Amino acid sequence: MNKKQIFIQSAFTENAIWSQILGICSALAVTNQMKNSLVMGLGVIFTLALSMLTISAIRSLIPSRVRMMAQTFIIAFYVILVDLFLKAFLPDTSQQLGPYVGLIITNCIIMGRAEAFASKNTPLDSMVDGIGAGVGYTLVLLIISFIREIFGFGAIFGYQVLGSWWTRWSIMVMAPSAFFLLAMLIWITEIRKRKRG
Amino acid sequence: MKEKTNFLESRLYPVVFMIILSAILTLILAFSYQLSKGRVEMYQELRLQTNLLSLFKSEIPELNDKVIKENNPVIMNELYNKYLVSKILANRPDYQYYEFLDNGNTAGYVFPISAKGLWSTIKLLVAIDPEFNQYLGIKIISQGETPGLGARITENWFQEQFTGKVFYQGNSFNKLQLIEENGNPNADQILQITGATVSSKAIVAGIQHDLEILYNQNFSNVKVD
Amino acid sequence: MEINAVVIFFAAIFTSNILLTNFLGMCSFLSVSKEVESSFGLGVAVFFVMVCTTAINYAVYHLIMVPLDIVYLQYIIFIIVIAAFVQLTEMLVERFSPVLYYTLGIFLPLITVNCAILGVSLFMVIRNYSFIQSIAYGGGAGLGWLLAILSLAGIRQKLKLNRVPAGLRGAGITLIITGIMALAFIGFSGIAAIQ
Amino acid sequence: MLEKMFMKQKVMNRVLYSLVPIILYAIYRFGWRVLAVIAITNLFSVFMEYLFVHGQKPGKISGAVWVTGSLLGLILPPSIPFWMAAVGAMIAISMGKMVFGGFGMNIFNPALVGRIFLFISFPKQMGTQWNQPFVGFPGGFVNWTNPQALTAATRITEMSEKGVSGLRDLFLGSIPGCIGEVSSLLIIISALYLVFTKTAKWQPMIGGIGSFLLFSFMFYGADPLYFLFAGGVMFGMVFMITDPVSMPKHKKVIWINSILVGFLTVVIRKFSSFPEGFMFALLLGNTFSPIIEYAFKSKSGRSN
Repeated sequence: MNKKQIFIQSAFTENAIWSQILGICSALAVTNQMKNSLVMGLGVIFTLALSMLTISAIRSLIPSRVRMMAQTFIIAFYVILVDLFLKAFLPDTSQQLGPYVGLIITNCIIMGRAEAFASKNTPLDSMVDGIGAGVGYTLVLLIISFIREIFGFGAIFGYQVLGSWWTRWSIMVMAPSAFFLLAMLIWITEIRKRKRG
Repeated sequence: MKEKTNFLESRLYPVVFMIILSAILTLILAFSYQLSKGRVEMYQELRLQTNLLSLFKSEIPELNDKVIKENNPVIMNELYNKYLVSKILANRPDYQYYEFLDNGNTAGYVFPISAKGLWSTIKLLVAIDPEFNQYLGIKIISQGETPGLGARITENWFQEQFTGKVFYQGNSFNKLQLIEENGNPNADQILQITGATVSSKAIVAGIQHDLEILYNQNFSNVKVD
Repeated sequence: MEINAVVIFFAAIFTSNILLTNFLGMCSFLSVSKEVESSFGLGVAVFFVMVCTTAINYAVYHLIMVPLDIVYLQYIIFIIVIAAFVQLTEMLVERFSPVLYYTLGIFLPLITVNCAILGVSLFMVIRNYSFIQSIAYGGGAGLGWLLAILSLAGIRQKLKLNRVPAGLRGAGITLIITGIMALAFIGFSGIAAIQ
Repeated sequence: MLEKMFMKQKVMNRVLYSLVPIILYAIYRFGWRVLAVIAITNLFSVFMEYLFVHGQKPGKISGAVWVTGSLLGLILPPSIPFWMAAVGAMIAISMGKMVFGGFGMNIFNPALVGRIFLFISFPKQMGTQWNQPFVGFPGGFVNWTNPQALTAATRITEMSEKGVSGLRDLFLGSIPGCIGEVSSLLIIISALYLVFTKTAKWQPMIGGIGSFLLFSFMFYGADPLYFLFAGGVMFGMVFMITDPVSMPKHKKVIWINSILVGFLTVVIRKFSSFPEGFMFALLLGNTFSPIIEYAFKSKSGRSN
């Protein structure tokens, strides 16, 4: 497989959220605004890319008995870097995301990719795979948050695009809508999969 | 070469590996933390200073919307040092409040106050004149109310309507009342946010409750007869 | 304003259910809720681990991390505490009570990756809870999670014979049920506040 | 044509008959606009169900869709914008019913899923704007809608303290409120009809109303009847808690569930930030009753 194929496979065909139902906690929580989703997505891409690179680079050194522990360590390391960066440069967003940045650590996507790909492949391939998975994840976040923000606030990325005639759907900024929208997304993917055979 | 593989399989190796790994990672983290620390603190201070200063926007000639928007740390810090001074309550050494100075004279106080909203604790700053007669303004610092409903307490019109409302009149505290959003408020009335009675009530009640305690315990001597 | 620990406890169960309003612990919530018995087992295990790790993390945070100024390492340290505690519990349960091990122990490894556990520790720090408040929050959040997964398992049990549209079977319909449960739980809002 | 498209369901027809006087009374009180609201909720319910069953076997639309449509229409405020009524109907049928497998499969009461969706989405239109009822004859029969509106959301608790309306008005229904919820008298008559024709079970009605009265008395002290006739409790206890599909099957669990719903209604009314509690209470009842029923089944299974 070349790098492009790896990327497409992990971003779309095996998209963690809609085809493997992984990492949805944060997918649901930060999608009430597109800006939060984008920042969260970038954080995940960064963490995924670098931790896959690191894990793959030292994969022959990691003793098998503490493999999970070591992987968690490396992931947590990058998550803390992201957290420090957000606190220093995007303090408002950091406050809005609250604990969800820290929860990237327990995001099953990352552990999943580390186990399934990075521990068996070369560093560069792993990094591409990580970026792919992160991009796929960000894409889903942006789709859900787009619907939630346009219905809930009449806005895109905080810019008011629908005028005052628009009746805001407050359910879209609250928890239940996230569940419904994710269900719809999974449904649509399943239907398309079936049609393709 | 042979020795190395032996060590990699030894029982000690995982421990050594983890120690080395965590040492390296922690070292890098400690370094980046030191780098970012100053910036984080600077941001927190800047935000507080901007919030405090914007409460007295009409009284500070150097301050206008453009300056607030630019939010230059140096300018804000200068203005802060010129107009505001932080103080500590005698009976509560952990409670910090602020005094607004106009040409060296006390022209108002600012108190950080928290109110119990529908979903969250709402934190806000309340400015009041030195004799505790009327509110000079309020500023919501943080809140977690329903977006689109309760969270509308951060809209300017809602916060600005407190300016000039009476806190203490004659010999008693004045109770503010809430009326419908599209109504015409008189001097004692606050327009509440439609569909978010709890959040609106929380702010009015929280401000009055905390300020009355502060007045009774620490400031009952400020009245000039 | 100090909030009573009892209020926090009930708020964590009903008004701010960690799963239905904070979306935490979804992965195992979706996969385990097929059967009532295993949901109950996992729920109880989550409750137990949540209370204990919140207490330990509180102590670690205030006695070690704050004095040493290493609060920024909280993610790493909390997750180590949780992993170590789960490991230890698993060993103890296996050695001393084989019965308990087969009913609850098998769920313990699932818990390290349950983000609700780490989430509770992080919320505890963000909201500045005292020790008692933290325990109450941990207990409430655990019970709330148990309540949610049990109700869901009951509904899925009832749903087994239904002709759910093909693409929705499994995760899809479970998310919709969870969404409707979240709608119902909104009814509790305002009864008690969490912070 | 109609027989090809719709299933025949006598039980559902009887529920619809029992709603006719309530709808007529609503027109008298609030004007012809309410009939338009009910027509829209029905139309969009049928449309949504058609989308789901279209092209499938047997491909017929259930008669129950009219019940859901009409019930949803009756628990909306008279001034609800038409498009919101349409959204509510489509959510009710899709999210409340069809995704669970369609007729006879729903876990939650579909009309309530639609109503709560609207209530959470549009709190202003759903909970703060109430039309004043017409008085005297011919009242609403010669009007489209009453322009006089009350824009305050009065908590039921405060209503009794201020004496906004008397017990008699509440009972007869000359009060502002949701389209079908105002007249407790007519609802009781419908309830009797439903019980005597064996269309609906009496146990959940009695259990729910009884527990509601008991707990209102405990929490409020006086006047439990007043709280029963105000708001949507009566309507829900007669037409919604008795929904044969989402209701538990086990006799004892029916009782437990209805008592729980009555209790939760009072708790939510009294302590939460919402003025009305029944809709949330029943949805919570729907959430908890399957697991309660499961517990009962496995217990009796073991003892046998």
